[in-house]
Amino acid sequence: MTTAAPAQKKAISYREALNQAMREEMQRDPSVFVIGEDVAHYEGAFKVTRGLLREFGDQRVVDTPISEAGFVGLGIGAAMAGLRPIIELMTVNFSILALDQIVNNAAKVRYMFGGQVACPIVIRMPGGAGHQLAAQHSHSLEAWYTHVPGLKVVCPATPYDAKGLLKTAIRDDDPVIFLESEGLYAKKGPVGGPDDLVPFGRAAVRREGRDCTIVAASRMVWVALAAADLLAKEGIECDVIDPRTFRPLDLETLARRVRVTGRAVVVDEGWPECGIAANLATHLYEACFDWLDAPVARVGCADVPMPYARNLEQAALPQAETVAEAVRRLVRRGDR
Amino acid sequence: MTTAAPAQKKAISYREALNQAMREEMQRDPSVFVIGEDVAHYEGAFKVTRGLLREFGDQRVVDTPISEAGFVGLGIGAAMAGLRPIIELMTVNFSILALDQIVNNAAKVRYMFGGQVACPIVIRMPGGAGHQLAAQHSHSLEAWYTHVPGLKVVCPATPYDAKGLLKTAIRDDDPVIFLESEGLYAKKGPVGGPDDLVPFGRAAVRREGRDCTIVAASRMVWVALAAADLLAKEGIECDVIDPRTFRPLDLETLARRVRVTGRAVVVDEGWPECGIAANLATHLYEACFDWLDAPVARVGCADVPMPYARNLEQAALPQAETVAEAVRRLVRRGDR
Amino acid sequence: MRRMFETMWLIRRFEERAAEEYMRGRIGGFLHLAIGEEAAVVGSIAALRDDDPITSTYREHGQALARGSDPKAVMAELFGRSTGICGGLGGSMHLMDRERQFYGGYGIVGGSIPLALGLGFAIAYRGGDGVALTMFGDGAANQGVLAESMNMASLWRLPVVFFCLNNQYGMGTAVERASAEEDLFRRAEAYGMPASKVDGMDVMAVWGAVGEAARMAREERQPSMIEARAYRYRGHSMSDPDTVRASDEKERWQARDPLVTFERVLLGEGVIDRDEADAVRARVEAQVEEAAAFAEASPPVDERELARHVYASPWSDDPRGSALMPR
Amino acid sequence: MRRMFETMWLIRRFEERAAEEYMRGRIGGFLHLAIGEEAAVVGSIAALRDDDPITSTYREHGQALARGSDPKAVMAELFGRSTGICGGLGGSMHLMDRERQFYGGYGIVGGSIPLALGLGFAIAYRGGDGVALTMFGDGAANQGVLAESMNMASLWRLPVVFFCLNNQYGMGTAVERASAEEDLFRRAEAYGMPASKVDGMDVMAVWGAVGEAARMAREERQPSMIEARAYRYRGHSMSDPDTVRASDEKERWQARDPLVTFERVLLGEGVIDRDEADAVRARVEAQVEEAAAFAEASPPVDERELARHVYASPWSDDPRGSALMPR
Ligand SMILES: Cc1ncc(C[n+]2csc(CCOP(=O)(O)OP(=O)(O)O)c2C)c(N)n1
Ligand SMILES: Cc1ncc(C[n+]2csc(CCOP(=O)(O)OP(=O)(O)O)c2C)c(N)n1
Ligand SMILES: [Mg+2]
Ligand SMILES: [Mg+2]
Repeated sequence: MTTAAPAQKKAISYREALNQAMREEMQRDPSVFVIGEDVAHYEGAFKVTRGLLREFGDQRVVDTPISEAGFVGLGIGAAMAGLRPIIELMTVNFSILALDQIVNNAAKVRYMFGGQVACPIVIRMPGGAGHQLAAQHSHSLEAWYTHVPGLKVVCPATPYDAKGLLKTAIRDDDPVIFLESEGLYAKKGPVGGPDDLVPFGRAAVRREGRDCTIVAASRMVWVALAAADLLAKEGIECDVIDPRTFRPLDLETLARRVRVTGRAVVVDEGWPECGIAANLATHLYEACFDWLDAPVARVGCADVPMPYARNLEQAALPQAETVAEAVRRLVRRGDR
Repeated sequence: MTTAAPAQKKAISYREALNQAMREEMQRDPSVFVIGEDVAHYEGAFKVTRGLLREFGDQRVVDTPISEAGFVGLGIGAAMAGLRPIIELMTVNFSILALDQIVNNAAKVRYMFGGQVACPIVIRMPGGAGHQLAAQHSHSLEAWYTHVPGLKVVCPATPYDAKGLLKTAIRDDDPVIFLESEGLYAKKGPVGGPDDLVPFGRAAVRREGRDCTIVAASRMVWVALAAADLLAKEGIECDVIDPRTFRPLDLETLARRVRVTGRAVVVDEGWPECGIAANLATHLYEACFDWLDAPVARVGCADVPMPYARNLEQAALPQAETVAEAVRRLVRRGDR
Repeated sequence: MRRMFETMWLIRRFEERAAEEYMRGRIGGFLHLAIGEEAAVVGSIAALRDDDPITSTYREHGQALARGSDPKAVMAELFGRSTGICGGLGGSMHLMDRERQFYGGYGIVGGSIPLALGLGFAIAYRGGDGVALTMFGDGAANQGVLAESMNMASLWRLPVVFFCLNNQYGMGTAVERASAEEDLFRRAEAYGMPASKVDGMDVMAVWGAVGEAARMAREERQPSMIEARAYRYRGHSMSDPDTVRASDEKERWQARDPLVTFERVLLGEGVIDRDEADAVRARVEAQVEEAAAFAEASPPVDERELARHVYASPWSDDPRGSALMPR
Repeated sequence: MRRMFETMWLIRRFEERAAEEYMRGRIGGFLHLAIGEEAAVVGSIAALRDDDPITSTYREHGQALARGSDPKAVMAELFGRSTGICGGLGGSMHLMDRERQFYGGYGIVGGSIPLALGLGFAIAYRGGDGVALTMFGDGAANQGVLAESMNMASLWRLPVVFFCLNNQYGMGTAVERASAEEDLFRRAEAYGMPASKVDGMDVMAVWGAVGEAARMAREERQPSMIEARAYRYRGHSMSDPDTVRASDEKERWQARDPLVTFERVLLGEGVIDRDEADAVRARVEAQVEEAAAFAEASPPVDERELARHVYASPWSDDPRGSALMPR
């Protein structure tokens, strides 16, 4: 990783990296606490909060009833009173039940009350598809959250970023929507130390190549890298740029590379209409209009609810090969 | 209106047009009923359901408690059983509380159950800003709903379309998100008769001009037309194209005109990130890349929660003059 | 009663087989088993008329089977095959059998409760005499939409039965750690609705309680709530190591196994004899075997159908779905 | 008691003046008046300690004034001026006075209830002895989030008082047409919480009931619910023609006007005499006059501040706000 900071030797999982970030920040600041469904005794549906109850006790690691609107609202109130809640929602799909609290309260209390309060809350939740969880359990809602001013939206792709961005999120004074990927929890890699924070709004250049710029975040970074490997064998060299946060967005880094390659492919696990890919593409058109040889290609989820059957689900999601094909089409068009 | 169908002589308000559509469809089909907060005795917060209780009785015009998730879910269940609910949500802002029901149930039951059921439900709600209702009461959520496959999204701009599109929505077998504009309820114009339906996915050409294509829906159509008038005085002739529905989207009509003018401005009352404007712009870039002389200009809401103070609210929203200025900039750039 | 006995066994063996197939990788996603809850599932559904609509949760294989859905179609759905009861699009969490008025299993906790309110509303709207029943768990009882739904059902006297299958845990959280008032049925009283608690391990008790609730709804348009205490033997889903629950607690409950108890009753009252009981097990065994074989042999879902069921009145035939009108 | 009497009059006259200014076009948006509800508002807040946090609804001018907020800053907020208590960004529905632990008025019915749960959680987390009170209406009682919040408050014994200001209507819908159980306080019982009903037109009765609730929360960490029945004299908001409510009903309630009743009591008990009562009215008159004059004379909000308060730690100084990092 071009932008990797001094990292710990030992490679740990994305899951453990998140766990480390919470543990370190809870040790550092007594006002930080974790609340959510099954985060304490059960140690999280995906075991991300493992060991926290033991170390910090049930005052700071709180199991809730299945009442998303209620306990997210609780977290917002606690944050207005100066605490720093880390709310774990079991998955992003359930955040829809708390969306009114997130959008109408967390994102707005500071503004509508003229800056009298801050809302330093982190809402952590895994999203994405790929495990045959079907229509109701496979959402990628990055676009919905990015739409909303007042929120910050973070989507880490590596253990290093998972830890560094979560620490930044916990110390940040604004509401942060922290979107984890179910498919990455077991992914291993180096992580930073207690003081290695990853700033918001700084894209990571995962790979550089002269022919085409692939933009992707979270799990899609790995799909993009796999595509880049395939293409390299064919002599096509690609950038893979990871925005890491959608709000704020480091358009500059994306645009700088697109001005070099003249071609861009945006990969997104979500739906196409009003989605992340359309948003990033629009920003790139506006920033690189005179440099683009062809329209920005979008590779995303099919415009359907997620099907259960494995073959259909895979067909609906972006794959390395579909990304590679999109790049090939662009390169060919350029050669006309 | 180029696409206006044989219309009634008498001009009536957008509000009355909606009322007529519901009355006619309720007379036509006994399975159609209206449910929502204060829709019966109070005749609707904006009086759109005036007279319906008297004519159809409280079996078919039902006042609900303030329980959006509950009664929207009720409507979905009733629709699965074959009824045709028209659900009025007092404003789009409150639909967030029912969003789980709308997105996880209404939009998905047909798909995830393999086509065994349909969900013929219409969710009517006014949205938009401009009346100093501040941060929590000024949302334009077109982008959120358009993001979701399984839904159809309708945004009428005129009394004629309000009536014709609502009748189409009520007869449609899929869940329809019917977004009205608070600012248009008093707007008067001709309407069609009992059998004049306006189909989904057919844009309306509100005005034609050679220099620039302005795309706008709902209340923004009127802002765009006002801008076009200003510009006409300066010798700049603009198209004003109204998609009327965002899902399905009549990209063809938009693209056909943009290929003629080579310039496009998209006006949208919502927020810029992952918004309607970015979505339409992306589609236009993809459909008209070789015809565009300059990037598509986006004129939207400021990237902030809506402020209360009148002057700030007006500054945050698209105005005829800001739209006109965007067009001028494009035209000038073209003349370089 | 024989029918109930057989259905309980069918569910038990079907679930055990599903677990095996999951381990073999034939079944994907989440798999939630109802082993231990057979009495509550069968007793409640047997107390309804066949045309009374039902909604349920993601733990609903048994509900479908109890309603008479074909085990072959249910197993094929779990396998994600084209012959599945939802054509392979729904999977374990989203079974539906519209023909049998089983309005489906849903994955969002609490999300299916107001749908039953709508089914009841439709019955009343048409002046019918049906009853809508919705099954939900102890954890779901803490979703606000239940309160909203109970209030409207009671306010409008809709023919709805709120059936809370309290298996005492929401994933790893015991009911007393999630609910201030452990007697969940009390919540109905806040909305002026009759409610009662029943032993969910006793199929006849459940049958009786739900029967009375259904009668009230049918004849008096009086909605009500029934809380049935039961216990799930397995973890929350196949991916749950189930380390939170104490083993002696599990043993205590398994000692009251609903199948064993019910068999003893039937033998005692001479409703069946040992041979018949064995015959039932043999029949069920064959059914489950046949279901698994059918699923295994069934063709996969056709990828060209990816976007087929998104809309009842679609506008585009793009195989990946599209918001754009075709030219 | 004198203080309460004066505050009630301040609210009454402030609201009447706000109505006038709305008609004059000085105030925009929605304007919800609390005329008739003064006893419930003042009695409940007077029963708290000044540092006990409060959340409220969009009908909250009175709550702010009762907490001691400057009438000038409140009126200026309604005018949308830079000197407003929220700098003109919030308006009538979104007043906040953080310094006085008034955590604000919110426009989404029910939306502010769980925030108070969080305020109570923070108090417990820090081992403090404060009490969080949330005011909401009879209509809000049907939002599921109230049930969720009551359950958690009771489950965790958080110092929270749920104060339901039942003015008997949610917009045009009478409480009995929206709630199956008219005694809304009963809902608390479903969560094992003490609850009671009080005459919301009697300021001392409200003061006593909330005082006891606050004591339980403070000393025993026992949350509870109080339902205060009152009546709003005006329509739901200035834009409500108020044609649904029967005029004799209005008269019946206005005959029990909380200000008149309380004045009679104070005179009877010799707490104040007629001159003092008039002096109070005169003082209040002057305050309201001053508030309106101040608002009128205040400068508008600076348009360059449109995006100033979106984030506590912003990244962009774009005057219209921006998700993009500056170069
Ligand atoms: C709204 C929502 N929140 C969280 C989840 C994750 N989840 C799935 S099942 C479950 C436990 C539900 O417990 P209960 O209602 O008692 O049903 P049971 O699983 O015991 O049958 C949870 C938390 C979900 N599916 N939906
Ligand atoms: C979630 C939501 N739904 C609907 C509305 C529209 N609305 C504003 S006030 C109101 C009535 C609320 O009644 P109640 O809770 O009794 O408070 P009151 O106005 O009587 O003080 C409604 C329906 C809203 N603001 N929020
Ligand atoms: Mg359970
Ligand atoms: Mg009220």
